[in-house]
Amino acid sequence: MVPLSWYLILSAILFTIGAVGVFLKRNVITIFMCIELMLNAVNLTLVAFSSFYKQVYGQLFVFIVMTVAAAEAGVGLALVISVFRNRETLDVDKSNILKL
Amino acid sequence: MLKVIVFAPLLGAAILGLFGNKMSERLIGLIACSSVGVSAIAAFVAFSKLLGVQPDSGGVRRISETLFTWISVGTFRADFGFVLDPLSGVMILFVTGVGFLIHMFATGYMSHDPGFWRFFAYMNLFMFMMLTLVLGDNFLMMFVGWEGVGLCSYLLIGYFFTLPSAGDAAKKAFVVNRIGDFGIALAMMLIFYKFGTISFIDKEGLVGVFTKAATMPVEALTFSSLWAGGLTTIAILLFIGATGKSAQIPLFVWLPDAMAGPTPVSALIHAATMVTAGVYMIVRSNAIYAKAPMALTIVAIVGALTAIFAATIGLSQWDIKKVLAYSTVSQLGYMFLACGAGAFTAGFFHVVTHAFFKALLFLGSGSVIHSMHHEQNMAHMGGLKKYLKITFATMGVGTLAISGFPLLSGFFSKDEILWKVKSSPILPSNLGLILWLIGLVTAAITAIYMTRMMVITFFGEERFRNNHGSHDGHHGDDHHDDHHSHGHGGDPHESPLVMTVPLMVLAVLSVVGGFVGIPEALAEKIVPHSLHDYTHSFYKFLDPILTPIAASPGNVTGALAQDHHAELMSTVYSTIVALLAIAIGFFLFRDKPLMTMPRLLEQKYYIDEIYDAFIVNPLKSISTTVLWKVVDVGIIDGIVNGLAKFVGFTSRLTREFQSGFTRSYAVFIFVGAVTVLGYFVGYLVFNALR
Amino acid sequence: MLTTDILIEWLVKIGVVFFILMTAIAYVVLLERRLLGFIQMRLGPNRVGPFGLLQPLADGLKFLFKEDIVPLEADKALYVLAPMIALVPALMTISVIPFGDKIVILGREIALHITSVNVGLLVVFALTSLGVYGIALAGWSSNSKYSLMGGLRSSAQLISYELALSLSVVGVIIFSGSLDLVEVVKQQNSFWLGFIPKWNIFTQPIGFLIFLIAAIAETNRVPFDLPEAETELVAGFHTEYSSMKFAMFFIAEYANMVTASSMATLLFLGGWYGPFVDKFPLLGPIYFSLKILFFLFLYIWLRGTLPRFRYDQLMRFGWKFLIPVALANVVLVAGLALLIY
Amino acid sequence: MEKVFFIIIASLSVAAALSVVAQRNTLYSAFSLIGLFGCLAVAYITLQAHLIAAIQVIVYAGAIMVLFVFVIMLLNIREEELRVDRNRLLIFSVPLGGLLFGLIYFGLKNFKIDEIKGAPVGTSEAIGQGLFSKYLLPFEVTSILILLAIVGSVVLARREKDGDIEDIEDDEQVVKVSMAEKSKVEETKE
Repeated sequence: MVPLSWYLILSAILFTIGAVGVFLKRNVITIFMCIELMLNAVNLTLVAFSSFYKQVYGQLFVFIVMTVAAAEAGVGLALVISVFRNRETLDVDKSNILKL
Repeated sequence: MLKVIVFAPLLGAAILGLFGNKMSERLIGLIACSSVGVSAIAAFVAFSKLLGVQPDSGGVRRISETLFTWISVGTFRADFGFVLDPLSGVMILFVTGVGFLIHMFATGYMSHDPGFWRFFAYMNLFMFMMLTLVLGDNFLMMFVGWEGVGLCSYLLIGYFFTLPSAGDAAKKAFVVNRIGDFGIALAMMLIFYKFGTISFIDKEGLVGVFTKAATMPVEALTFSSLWAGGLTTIAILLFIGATGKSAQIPLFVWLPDAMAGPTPVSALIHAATMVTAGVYMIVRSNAIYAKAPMALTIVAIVGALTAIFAATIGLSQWDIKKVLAYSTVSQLGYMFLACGAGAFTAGFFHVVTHAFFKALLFLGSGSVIHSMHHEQNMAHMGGLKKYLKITFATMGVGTLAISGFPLLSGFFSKDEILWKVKSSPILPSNLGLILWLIGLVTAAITAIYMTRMMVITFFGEERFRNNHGSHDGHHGDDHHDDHHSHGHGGDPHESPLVMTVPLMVLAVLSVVGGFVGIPEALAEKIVPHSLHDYTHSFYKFLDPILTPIAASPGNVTGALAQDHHAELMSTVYSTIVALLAIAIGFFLFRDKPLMTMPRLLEQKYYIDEIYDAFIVNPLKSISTTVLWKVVDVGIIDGIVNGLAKFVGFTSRLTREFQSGFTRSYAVFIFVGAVTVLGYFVGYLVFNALR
Repeated sequence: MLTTDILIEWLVKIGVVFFILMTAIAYVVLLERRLLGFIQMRLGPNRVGPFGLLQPLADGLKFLFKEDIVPLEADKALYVLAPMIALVPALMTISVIPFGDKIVILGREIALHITSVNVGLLVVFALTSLGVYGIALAGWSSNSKYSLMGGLRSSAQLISYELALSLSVVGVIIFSGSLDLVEVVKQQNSFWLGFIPKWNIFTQPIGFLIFLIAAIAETNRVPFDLPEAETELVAGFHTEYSSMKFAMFFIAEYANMVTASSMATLLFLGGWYGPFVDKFPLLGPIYFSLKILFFLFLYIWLRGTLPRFRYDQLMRFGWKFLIPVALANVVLVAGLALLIY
Repeated sequence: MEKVFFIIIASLSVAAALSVVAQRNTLYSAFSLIGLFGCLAVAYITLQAHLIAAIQVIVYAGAIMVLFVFVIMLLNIREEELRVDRNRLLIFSVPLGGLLFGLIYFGLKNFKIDEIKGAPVGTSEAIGQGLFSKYLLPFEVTSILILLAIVGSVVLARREKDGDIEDIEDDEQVVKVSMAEKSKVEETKE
């Protein structure tokens, strides 16, 4: 039997990679994907706990997280398209007019 | 029922305040009078209902209504509720009754005034507040009314806001009243601290203040009990509030100035109702005072001093309304004297009779002023009885009543007070006797200055004819836009019916009002035996609400209390004094109406100047030099400016964070998350190590 | 526990199924060419072997020996990977498809499916939905306009029709109460009035039609073969492919057809059930194959007769007609289920 | 045996995740991510969460990532330009990441629970029961969320032709227009 902590640590590694990816990448789509990665890391934790505690609620939560991720991807990619149309770039550092 | 009494005037005030400027005077007058009229009728109905109520275990008839719980915090609870018991019952009767008559009078008096609707909106609002004060079933409700009447008083004194003097008088009234209100607020807190409630009455889940106070021991008759934080302290704090509202030494200075308001206001607020609120409150709180003999002593002394002090000033005033104002202060002093002597009922009886004859006198003076085209200086009157027959007759009745002419209302109430003071079981040793003497002298002076006023105004030569052209500088504060100019130079004319009818009604009341409370000793002599059950009905009706007062130990006068012979002697003394004083006044001033009075009196003992020198000016200079230049500019502005500078500085720093780079924002979020996580993990580690 | 027996059983099953599948695909191609020939009043390939039966072999040899061209500007890695990504999920789906009940061979009770998953239906959907990547990647990595267009169209089309496909199956799931394909089939075992089989096609014909249409669209077949529309996109996503790589796409497409047909069979036509299956379980796979054959025939028939949709027509049909109808069907079937149970 | 299997899956996932971040080509990142999702699906299966595993593949790999790939292809993003990153904050990001991992690791490494007996919970029945009884409201709310997302993305992604508003539902036209534009972009590149 694989111990719970292994799953948790795998999840931690994935989450960290995702988080660091968000900072390192300049391409908005990649950033998006890193966020998805973090979400998945969390999902893994939830499923792991759910299955070790024999409680179904963690998986329900994963279900809802997935829905949210889907919605987020839909809107986010629509945004990406409209940003790209206006600025002809996906580099987030070039979309920096939102400041004082 | 009680709701109707209270809210009818509020409805009137709301209608007039919101839409009054679009209405005709007739309609405004109708709304204003009818709202008070409805209230008055409701009050009578409620009162008659009260008479049919079965008395509770303490012998008190009571009707209470709770609309909702207004504030409920912890154990503190203040209901929005009303209570009708004999005390508030009598009070609402004359408040609404006299109020209605004065409203009626005012529709004549204030006609053609541009602020007509505003005036009646304020008046109705005042009625609402006054009734809230009277009917409120806890200290907080009473305080709401208390502050409300203060506000309305302020608004109405400053009604002619274009005159600086009116504005100043209004501010003065407001500020002086605040000092007293501070006392009430403190008293309320102390009451809640001491009793855990502020409710007057017992009701479900609440035991009233007075029920609890009645079970407490009597406090010592020493000065130290004043600041011991017990019942005496509460009583004194409440009395400080009363000195403010009811114009007692040292806070009486606002009332004479308040005559800057229109005369009906003076009659309603500054004679009949609001200024008696202090007395009402003390009578209401008699259970507390009964346990605080030291407080009672102080109340009695202050009352007596105020009475004689104001009366002497009244002797020398030339403004007809000022005379009445000082007379009011003096009479209020009488009432407090009675309360201080433990004769709460007698004091309250004087409140009632005083409301009748003082309202009558004020309205009469208003009628005079009206017919003299807003001339208030008596030196420019004289000989008016020929022109103002009704006014003269009614005012004459009022004067006799206040002077203590036998068998008029003032005679009975005043006589009772004097006797109760002399025979007080709680005032220390010979103090009762001294105060009785002071009261007697005051009664004499009262009779003198009232007679003086009548004589100067209504008898003698007609001085208004020759002086009329030059009196502009003495024009009263009650100065309208001169829409009466067409009447200048003509003979004074009697006021219209709408003004004289209230005068006549009040005159009748002033005559018969005393019969409900004829003193026992006197009643035995002058009232047929078959009517004995009715002679003392006022006292029989009110006495149940009083908490029995224990006599002070070693009090010699206490033994007099049951001595009807001594009481009759006292009555004889006061009758003689009154008649003598009326005679002196009449003959003295008929011959020399413009007799110069002692300068000390004319200048009102320089009280205003003393206040200016010792309180107002130091305060001003402190305000200018310390509070303004140092505290405000230096500290407060310094803090504010410093804050602004600090904010600017930190903004410049933090602005760096808003770089517009999405990823740096992400880093900040991340740093936050790491911090939170670090906290939790640190906590875990810490726990593990420990 | 995993024992050697079971392992061997698995390996044997996988080998057999794989062999049958590949053979079937090869001959479906032949069947298609011959049938198209007949539909178009010509003969079709009939020279290699009797009736052209060896034609698939010849085709395979041809693919093997053709020159393998990789365009210069292509993204090499993805270009190579794309056909594999297309093929692998297509073949994998067969692993959860049951083609018969348990039979006894050599004293062993053997279930006629490679593996049983309690969410088999979802696994099939999951795997088929992965197939789109092969096409999209192929289109993109070729670095060619036509290919890219094909890839884009393909992904849009597959996403769109997958919704209708999934929704059409909901009715079946409601009736069977399970996502296990074996359960779904077993639920259709009995009869009404003793002779009408309790197939889902009778209770929900609308669902069946939607499933059929969506499945055809999912497999990029006529009339939904926009991604490889020869006339406008040359050959769509596989314009640049040749030799074995092209063959892989080809095989993947036909494997998908087989999968779709078997799904239709399992879900709506009672799977392997037919007369006397209870007594002779071996009949099951035969009935199953026949039913699949019917659907494959339908595919070819459609290809021979229907013109291709325009792209906007395709999208409009999918979003504005198919999905609403599928939703309505779900409501309808749910109501029906309420009535029956 | 299971542990070995887990280690394989885990290393594959980590490798895929690193690849997501390390790849310069966005499409490669996307495919690494798909691979990661596949690995996670397998991990879910080892956790007896079959339904979630299937949904993981259908929703994430089958739908969301297709959308990503579609957009990447639509916008024809070939390669991320290589440029020296001047954002000072990024210096901190890698140590911060390390710190985060350290924290999570220390928080969780000794996390143990007593094994709870019982049947696996990941069945579709159990999840369906949960979603449609106790958690019905969140479930319905997600459907509203999805609806909002649909409306939002249609509004965001559609293009108004010279001020006149085209039919909202014609989103395939948006796709067509975008494709036309993309080819234009390609032309200008050449």
